[in-house]
This record gives sequence, C-alpha cells and structure tokens, in this order.
Amino acid sequence: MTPPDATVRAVEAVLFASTEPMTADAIRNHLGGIDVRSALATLQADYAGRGIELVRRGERWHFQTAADMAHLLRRTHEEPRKLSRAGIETLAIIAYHEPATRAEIEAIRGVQISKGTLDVLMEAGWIRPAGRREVPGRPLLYATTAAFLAHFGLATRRDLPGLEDLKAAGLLDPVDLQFETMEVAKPYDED
Amino acid sequence: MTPPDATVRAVEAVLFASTEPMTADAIRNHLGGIDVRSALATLQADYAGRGIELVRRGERWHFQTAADMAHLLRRTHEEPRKLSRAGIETLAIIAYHEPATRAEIEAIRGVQISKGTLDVLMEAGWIRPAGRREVPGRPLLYATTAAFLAHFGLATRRDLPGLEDLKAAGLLDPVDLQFETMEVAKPYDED
Amino acid sequence: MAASPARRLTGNRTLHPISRSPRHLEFGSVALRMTDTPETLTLDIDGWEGPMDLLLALARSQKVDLKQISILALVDQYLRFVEEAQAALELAADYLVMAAWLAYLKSALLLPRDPEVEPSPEELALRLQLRLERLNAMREAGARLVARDRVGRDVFTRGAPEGLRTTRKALWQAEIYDLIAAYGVITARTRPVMHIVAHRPVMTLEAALARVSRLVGVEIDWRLIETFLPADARGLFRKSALASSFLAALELAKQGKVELRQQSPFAPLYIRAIGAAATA
Repeated sequence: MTPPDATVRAVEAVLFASTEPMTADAIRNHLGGIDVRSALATLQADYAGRGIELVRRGERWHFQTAADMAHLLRRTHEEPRKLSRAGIETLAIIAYHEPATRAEIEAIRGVQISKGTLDVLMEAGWIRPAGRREVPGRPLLYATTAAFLAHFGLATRRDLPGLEDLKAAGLLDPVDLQFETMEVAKPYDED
Repeated sequence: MTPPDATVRAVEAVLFASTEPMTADAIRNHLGGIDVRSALATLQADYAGRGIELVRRGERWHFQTAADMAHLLRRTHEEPRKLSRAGIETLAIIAYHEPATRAEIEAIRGVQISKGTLDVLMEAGWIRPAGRREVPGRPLLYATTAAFLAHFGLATRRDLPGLEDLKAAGLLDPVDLQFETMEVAKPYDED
Repeated sequence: MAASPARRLTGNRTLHPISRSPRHLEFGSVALRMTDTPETLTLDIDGWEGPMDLLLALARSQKVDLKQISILALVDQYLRFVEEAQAALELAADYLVMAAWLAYLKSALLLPRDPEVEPSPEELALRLQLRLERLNAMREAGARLVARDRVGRDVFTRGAPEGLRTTRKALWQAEIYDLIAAYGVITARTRPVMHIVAHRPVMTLEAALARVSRLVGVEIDWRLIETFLPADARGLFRKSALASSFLAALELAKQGKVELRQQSPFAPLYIRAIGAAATA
C-alpha cells in the first residue's frame, strides 16, 4: 500500500469505526469540514482487489467484506455422526419395502418412529418423499435416493441381499438362538 | 496496495468480519486448515501506517483504528467503563503479579477490597478466576484475560508498562521476600 | 555501599519539618481519582482508602523519592492528621490502630536501641517503607495502564462487523452391514413365529366330546370323570384324554345334556346325564 495521507487515514478510520454507512457530508462534518471526496476515491482504489472493499450505496459509504469472500462468513462445518439404531432400522425398512408410509414402517418395525428419525434420514439425503398412498388420509410415501445407493455402494436396490441371503448369513436367527449356539460351541473353544 | 493473494484476502475478510479478536488457529480452522501465519504478517505490513491497523493481542488478532486517530473518533463514542481507584489498583495488582489472591491484593493496598471491585473487573471481562493457591484455605487466584490484553492494547503481559523495572527493583516481590534479601546483604554493607 | 536500608533509616532520625498542612495535600495522580464503587467497605476520609493510602499521600508530600522519605516525619504527619480528623469525623478504627502503631514506632526509633527487642524499630520502619513503595508502584502502574490507548476510547474495532457464522452439519454415517443386519434383526423380531409341536399322543376335543356323550347316555348314575377315559390310557395320552374329557363335560353341561358335581376344589368330579335322575 502507498502510505496514505492524513485525510485518507482519517476517512478510513472513521468509516471503519462507524456503525452505519456514512454520507460524504457526514464524514466531512465529522472531520471538521475538510474535503473528503478525493480521499474516498483513493481509498476505493487502495482497497480494490483486497478482502475488504469500500463501497458506495446511494449516497452512503461503507467498508464491507469483498463479495467473493462472503462465503467465508458463513461456513458449514461437517461433523461425522453415526446413525442411531432407530435411524438405521427405519432406513433398512424403507430400502427393502419402498415406497413405504410411516405407518407401514412402524408396523414392520413393531415400534413407533419419531419424526426426528425420518428428518435425519432426509437430512442425510438417503430418503425422499415419494408421493402419497391413495388411501384415506393420503399418507406420505418414502423411498430411497441415488445418494443412498452411492453411500452404501449399491448399483441398484436389487443388490440388497434378499431374505434367503440374510438367512444364510445367520442374520435372521433370533439373538437368543445365536447365544445358544455360542454356548454349545464354548466347550470346544476351551479345550 | 499490492494485490494480495487469496490467503491474505481470506484472512483479511475473516478478521474484518469477526466480532471478536481471533487466534491464528481459529482463523485457520475457519478457512479449512490453511496456514495463515505468513498472511497475518503480510497484512500487518500492508496496514502499517494506515488509518486501520492489524494488531496482535496475546494470541489473538484484530483490526482496530490507528491510535493517532483517537482525537477524531473519541467524540462520537462514549468512554468505556470508568473504573474506581480501587478497581484500577486491583486490576494493576492482578496484572503485574498474576496470578494473585484476594489476600495478596489486600496486603498491597492495605485495605480490604469490596466484593464489588472484583465483580466489576470480571464483568468487564478483564480478570478471571485462575485456579486456587495450594496453601491452607486454598484461596482463589485471579489472572487477567485475553480481553484485558485487547482492551489495553498489550501484545503480551510483558508489555505491561514498566513491568521489567518493577521486577528488577523487587517491587513485585512480597515485602518479606525483599526484606530477607536485604538482611542477607547487610553484613557486607556494614563492613 | 553506604545505603544499607537499615543504616539509612538510622541516619534519618532527625525530625523533618512539615512544610505544608496534610489537609491540603495534592493527589499525585488526579487520573486515579475516579468514582468509587458504592459498596466500598472502608470509610473514606477526604477520599483516602485506608491508612496506607493516607500514609502514601503524606509520604509523597515530602516530594522525595520514596526510598529517601523520612519515616519520622511521616509518622508525625500522620499522627497530626488523625488528631485533626478525629475532631471532625468519627474515624475508622484502622486509622486509629495505625496511629497507635506509628506512635510506638516513633518512640522506638527515638529511644536508644534495645538489642533485645525483635524486630528492631529500624526493621519495622523499613517494612513500612517497602509497603509504601509497593502500593505506590501499583498505583503508578494502574495510572499508566488506564492511560494506554484503550479499545472503545482511543482506538476502535470495526463498528458494524458482519460476524462469522459456522453452521454445524452432521455428516451421517452408516455401513451397508449395519443396514442389512438391522433388517435381519427387524425381520427376526417381527416375522410370524410358527410353533411345531413334536409328535405327542393326544385325544382331541372332538374325540372326547363324542366319547363322553356316548358313555353318559348309557349310564344313569353319577360317575367319576376318570371312568370315561379309555382303559388303556397311560402317561401323556391319559393326561390329554382327561383334559379333553373335562372340556367335553363342560361343553355338554353348557348344552344342558349333563350335570357336574364336585364337593370342593380338587375333589373328585362327577358327571351324569340330565334326565337320568328323572328316569331314576
């Protein structure tokens, strides 16, 4: 920066500290009547291309963050968070049964789901409203999205393992049965 | 002004828009992890001698109007909180001795400090409780804050006016300590 | 080094003339005289905050470095001030305590030194002087501190900052395994469960109904329900036959074809056809 003269420095400081945009007259009055127009022009040139700029709105001048830096003022900070059990169960039911209404999801889960659970899945971008079922009350239908397939590495929904696959993988065995199997297996392990 | 690079512009915009002084770390985090130290140095040089300057107070950076513009700006702004004499002395004792207990403050002032005095300093954000001294009664310690440095324009506590001289003269040591030093020195003097 | 603190104080034993009335003392730093908080506990005399504050003001009136002040002169100034003030004001106790202590110090300094007395009056005088120096140092430091270029008074931060906003966005995470396993759990939890009873000899209700109605028809008197069971019934089959026969008996009683009799709970249960009594 070229060293600014006293008037330029004064105008710069006054505009910076002011809580609102100021007219050239207001600045001049504040500085005891000196002419500030050329100082304003100098400042505008000085700040051109910087992260801050001097702008004129109507008759008033003020400093503001450069327009192309505005995105820095509102940053989104992403935090990884694990989906709750209710969330993952609800998502699984929608994925296997889509499109499904909330009542249908609850019937399958055997537990009520909170509005928040569906909100989280929508926020994650994995489910979307997919029309309404033409029954009394016209309940909203939910279906999975392309982002859902992408996140879980699926080409299509048909890539989801079927019930037979789940059974083969032991995923349909009730938990207590699995425990029994483990209990039986134990003596061998202990040898 | 030389056209600044993207990092300089971003740091400039962020510091300009922030309502609070920011640490280099906070700026870096806000900008997604880029190194900002050289940008801060560049900005400080860019603004040297202007009506606005970039200053470092403790670990925090902020823009403020140049001190020699005070006479132009003062009239529009109200004076900041007026401190009582007790308040000023208490603040000075905490700043120069930090951390200090209430009893230590009272020993120097020779008078009890009212609860209100510390409250006013805490409310101003200039002092904070800083642990307890591990002596009987575990009295609370007080220390100054980042806002204290910012308000009084101190880059670090070492910039406290006259700190080194006071230290060298032993004036920041308790009377007993200085007395012991003198006692030890005496026999040589008397020869 | 001629200026051992103790020796210097000894050398200062001459009483310095007091050039001005302490009542009209100037305050060294006017900047320090700001509003006092109303909660202040100490009683101010003409704006002094306690005896140390007053002593320091008096010491400064000697117009010398605090290191060179005459403690005796200071003591005299203080005692005179307190004497005058006491006539006009109700003086706070700590001023009087300090006055008594200073009076003692003065006499000790003036009398020939008693080596038995510890601490020596010189030491006491030196301690007082050191305390005054410290208070003075902090008072001056405070004055310099508040005279700095202060934010909001001399320098200003930006008047209308846009402010920085960070919105936190959750990046939801789940693995394909979690999804599939969850579906497995739901399916296992809610699919209809079919119970297959392993082969067991049973007498159905229908069979028992047919058998009891037939047998009841040919008998006319009360009979134990057990006598309706097949003679070869054993074990589980007998239990099943008994249960079914009992249900059959209840059903027939409901239809008005038989009547049942039992003396008390768990007593033998008797059954006979209705009309059998009438016929008898």
